[in-house]
Amino acid sequence: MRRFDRAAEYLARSAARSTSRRGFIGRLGALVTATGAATLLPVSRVRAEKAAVPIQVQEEGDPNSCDYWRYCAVDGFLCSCCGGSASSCPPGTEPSPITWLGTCRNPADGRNYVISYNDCCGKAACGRCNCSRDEGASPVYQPTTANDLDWCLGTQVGVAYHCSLSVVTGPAD
Amino acid sequence: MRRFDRAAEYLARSAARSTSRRGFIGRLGALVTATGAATLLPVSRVRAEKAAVPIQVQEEGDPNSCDYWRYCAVDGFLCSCCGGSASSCPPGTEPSPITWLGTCRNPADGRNYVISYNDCCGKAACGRCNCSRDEGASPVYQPTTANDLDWCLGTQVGVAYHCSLSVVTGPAD
Amino acid sequence: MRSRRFKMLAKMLAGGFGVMALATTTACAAPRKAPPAPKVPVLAVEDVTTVELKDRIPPHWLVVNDVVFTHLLDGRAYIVDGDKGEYLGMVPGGHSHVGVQFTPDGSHLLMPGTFFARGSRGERTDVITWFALKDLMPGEEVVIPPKRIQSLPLLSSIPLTDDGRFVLIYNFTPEQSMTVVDAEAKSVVGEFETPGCALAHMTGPRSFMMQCADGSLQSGALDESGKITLGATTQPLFEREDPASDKPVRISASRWLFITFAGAVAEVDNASGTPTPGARWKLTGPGEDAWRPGGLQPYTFHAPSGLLYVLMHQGGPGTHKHPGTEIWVFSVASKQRVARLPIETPSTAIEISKDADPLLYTALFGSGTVVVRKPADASVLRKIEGLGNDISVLQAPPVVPAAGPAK
Amino acid sequence: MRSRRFKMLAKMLAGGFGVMALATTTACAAPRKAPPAPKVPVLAVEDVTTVELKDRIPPHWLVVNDVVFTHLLDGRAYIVDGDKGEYLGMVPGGHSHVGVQFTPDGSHLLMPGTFFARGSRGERTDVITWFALKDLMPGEEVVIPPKRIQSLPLLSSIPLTDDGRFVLIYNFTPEQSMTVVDAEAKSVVGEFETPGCALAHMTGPRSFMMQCADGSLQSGALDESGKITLGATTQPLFEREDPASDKPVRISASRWLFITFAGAVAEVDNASGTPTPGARWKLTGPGEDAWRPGGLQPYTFHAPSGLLYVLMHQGGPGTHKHPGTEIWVFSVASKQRVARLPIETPSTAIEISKDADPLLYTALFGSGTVVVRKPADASVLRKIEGLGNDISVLQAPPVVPAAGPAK
Repeated sequence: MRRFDRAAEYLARSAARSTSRRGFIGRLGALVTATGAATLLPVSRVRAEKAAVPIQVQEEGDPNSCDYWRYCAVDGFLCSCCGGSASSCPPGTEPSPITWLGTCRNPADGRNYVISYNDCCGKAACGRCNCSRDEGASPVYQPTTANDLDWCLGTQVGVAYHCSLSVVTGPAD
Repeated sequence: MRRFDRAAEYLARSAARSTSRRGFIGRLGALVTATGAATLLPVSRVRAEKAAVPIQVQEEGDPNSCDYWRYCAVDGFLCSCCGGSASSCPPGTEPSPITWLGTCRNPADGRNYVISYNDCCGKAACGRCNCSRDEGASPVYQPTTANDLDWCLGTQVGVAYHCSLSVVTGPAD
Repeated sequence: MRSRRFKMLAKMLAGGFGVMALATTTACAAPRKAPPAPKVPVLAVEDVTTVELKDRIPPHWLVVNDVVFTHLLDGRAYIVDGDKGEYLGMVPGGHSHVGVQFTPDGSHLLMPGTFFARGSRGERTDVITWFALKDLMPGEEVVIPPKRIQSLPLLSSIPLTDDGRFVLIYNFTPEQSMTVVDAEAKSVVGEFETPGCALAHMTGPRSFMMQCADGSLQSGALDESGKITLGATTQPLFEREDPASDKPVRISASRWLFITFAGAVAEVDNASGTPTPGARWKLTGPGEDAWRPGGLQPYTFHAPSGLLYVLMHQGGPGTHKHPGTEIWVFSVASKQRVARLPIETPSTAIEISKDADPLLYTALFGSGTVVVRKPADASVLRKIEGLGNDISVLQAPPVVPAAGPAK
Repeated sequence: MRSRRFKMLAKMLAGGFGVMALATTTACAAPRKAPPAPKVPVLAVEDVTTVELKDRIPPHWLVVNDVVFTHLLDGRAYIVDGDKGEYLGMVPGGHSHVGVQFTPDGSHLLMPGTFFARGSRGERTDVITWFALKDLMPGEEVVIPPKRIQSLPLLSSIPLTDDGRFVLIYNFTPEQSMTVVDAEAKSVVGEFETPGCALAHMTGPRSFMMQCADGSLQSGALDESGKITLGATTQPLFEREDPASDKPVRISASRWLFITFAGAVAEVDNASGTPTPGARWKLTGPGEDAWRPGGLQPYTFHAPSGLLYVLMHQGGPGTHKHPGTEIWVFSVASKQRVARLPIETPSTAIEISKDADPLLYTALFGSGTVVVRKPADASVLRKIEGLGNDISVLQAPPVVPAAGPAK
């Protein structure tokens, strides 16, 4: 289940500012392209992994912030704020084996990467760090790039949605 | 289940004003007395009743306001705001056959009345008009006057708490 | 009820509760002011009653769906009176609540729901529950395959046929299929594969259109027993760069308007059982390219006047869920905009009542408020506040022919 | 896991999903800027992992209970790190969530929960579920009689014996009884009537005290099989006008402080199996009558220092749930106040870690924030925000002897 909270943003800001498009237009350079990376869906091979895996050394930005580059097409609670990280599910949840994909531009190297937005599943919503950036997201009848869908399909723990990962699956170019 | 929302009041006001006791002290004249009215617990005799029963003509005040006199010991969502009234459960809920009692002073006639705080049950919390006035409320080991308890006991529909009534069961004196 | 009351008391006295009741009767002799001389009669002892609503839903009542994102297992629908601005009651949903379906006679609400044996975990059970409008009590229930799509609410994932005979439930596991429920027999007809296509937009008593991943439309039909057969498919009608939203608008029994993220409109008619593309036009005119439809329920159609109401905002690609800051009104017949109405509160949902003298409703996700407006100028008639957490879609009921004992 | 991944893909391709995946690979050739010459290595492909916590809970971790009043069926406990101010994870509760019990070795959390077959309706099931701290996954479960008290959270309604062998669940239907669960055998021992008395305040491995409606205390004991026998009862210790709260404070294995709404303190020792009243004193001194304890968790005791921390506010009768505006610190041995610490945020819950170098925690119901404080002066060390809706009680874990593979 994807959280839709531009509304909250609007509530917080004055209605008068609602025509500002800076935040959205600025991200258009990273227009999502769904690539053949559907075969690259990253599923945990190492469930024995314990600590949250941090972002990679050559990255920039704060993964607890909605502005972090990998989140260009995310829509949900950030697992980074829920006891996990951008690529690690919080304890007691299970990553979805299938998901939707986006493409985001890494400002540190100028490259585009295919990002896999696996859900972490089996617990009620985390409720922290709600982040909605729908760049390139499609309607639900085009599921591979649809972020309105609960992607907790095929898990052992059921479809309850807890939070969303943003996992680097490889360069997009 | 009783709602505890003086906290919200404190959040809304500045901490500096937190020593004001006007609202609470002002109500002490109606200090709750639990009387033998335990035998008067009002349970619906007329489930065929359709419209919400309004307050009685000789009353004053707004039953959608937490300040309404009957609510002197209520702690929960007011059924008046949930599709019911002070004595009518909202559609699709069932009044609890047992409950706790308080005594409130009716400003219109200066009399004290025993008020029965039946819960309306079987649906998740209404969430509207949260009102917490704990005058005379006791710990849960003294149940007849305890408002921390979910009183949806003995209903057909289960213990899910929806809202609270405040029903006149007779003069207290 | 009276007998039950005494039964409960007997139970209380039989248990330990009696001890406390006795203790209570003698305690608390707190000092109290002597009451002044009574000027008014003593208040009467009251009975507890339970409110009942009407037999059939009036056109100006509204169902307000709350998906409750942070507590997704407690979705619900509120019923409000648009004329009086009053809250009337609540119908419980379940995990990933979508909305209700009104029976054609306006007497019942069908509520698809998903539940787990242990809150958000354990065995999953999907059901359709019938709630009589009159008492809002859960009535009959049909257990369906636990596969219904879990997503942001889409009303075309749970349609009822126009005659109220069958419910279609779109499943996504990610295999795509449709469960058909016989609403008369209260039983599952079956589950039918719909590979590559999603949702069901009803185009007649027994026919519908689905939206497919390649941008095409697929027709489908139910036979008299409810069995689905898929029919003709169109060419792709939309580019992937600007897809039609999954919230099209029905403008007649067999015709729908599919509207893209950028505001291109395509009319499609399935009267023949083969989806037939009709007129194509745009919501925006010259110099208005910055404007787009947006929200969770971006458009609504008013059949008696032929007017389409659209929530519009300024934004680029990826803003298809952004709240509208203006309502643009179009004549579908003439494909012309007839009004451009700024609104004081950005809104993510818009709905209009289906009668000849309609009310226009808007809501902003997260606000808990429905704004009731005059359709002519979107001016605010009243607001209904305190409607939960996350209003997703609004549902105006069908106009029901006056019949039965209306109250 | 890898094999499952391919299984899922195979499933997708077998269903209609493959059509879409193919469509996807060729669509969306949107114009994109050529990337600048790379200055840094390409990011590595990542695997998805799942975090694990420690084998045993450290003393500065804290369980924060959220009763979620507006969505009472989705109660939960958050685990946070008081030293780092970090959110670690969540343990799901159920309807009318109370809190957890820590196993003595700090390796597991026992979670009593109430669930309904259809959200807030349908068959009720009460269970105790074991969650390993390490993976926070639901493990073994014992189904108990569906009678546990539904109330504002009271930790003495769900105590675990000190050795972790038995769980006691207080039932209120309104008949009063106690269910005993064998935590070793993972089975229900039985249900035992406790007429007129409520809750269980543990006073030894197999003994406890209950609070009764007449203001007296009732002793109880479990035999080695877990069967409860009720024992001696005291005279009423408290007047109905100023009852002891239902949240007493344990100050040693067998001794508890019962504190009235007005702040009178009564120490009671059950070492002998007969509750024996000890010292009586008051939280307030001359001229301090306007001050009272208040909140949902108004006091906490720190055993290593012998200090009692109390949330105090100014208010009259009926204000026993009001948030504290100051923390008053008392030496239980000397019955003297040793500090009076104003706090910047009114608070309804107070807790202190159980180690020798403790952290003091406060929270205000509805704020979603836990404030971590220095016990000496209540100064703010850090805040942990975004902790749900309605924080009820905070639970510091037992200090666990260093053993096992701590990580």
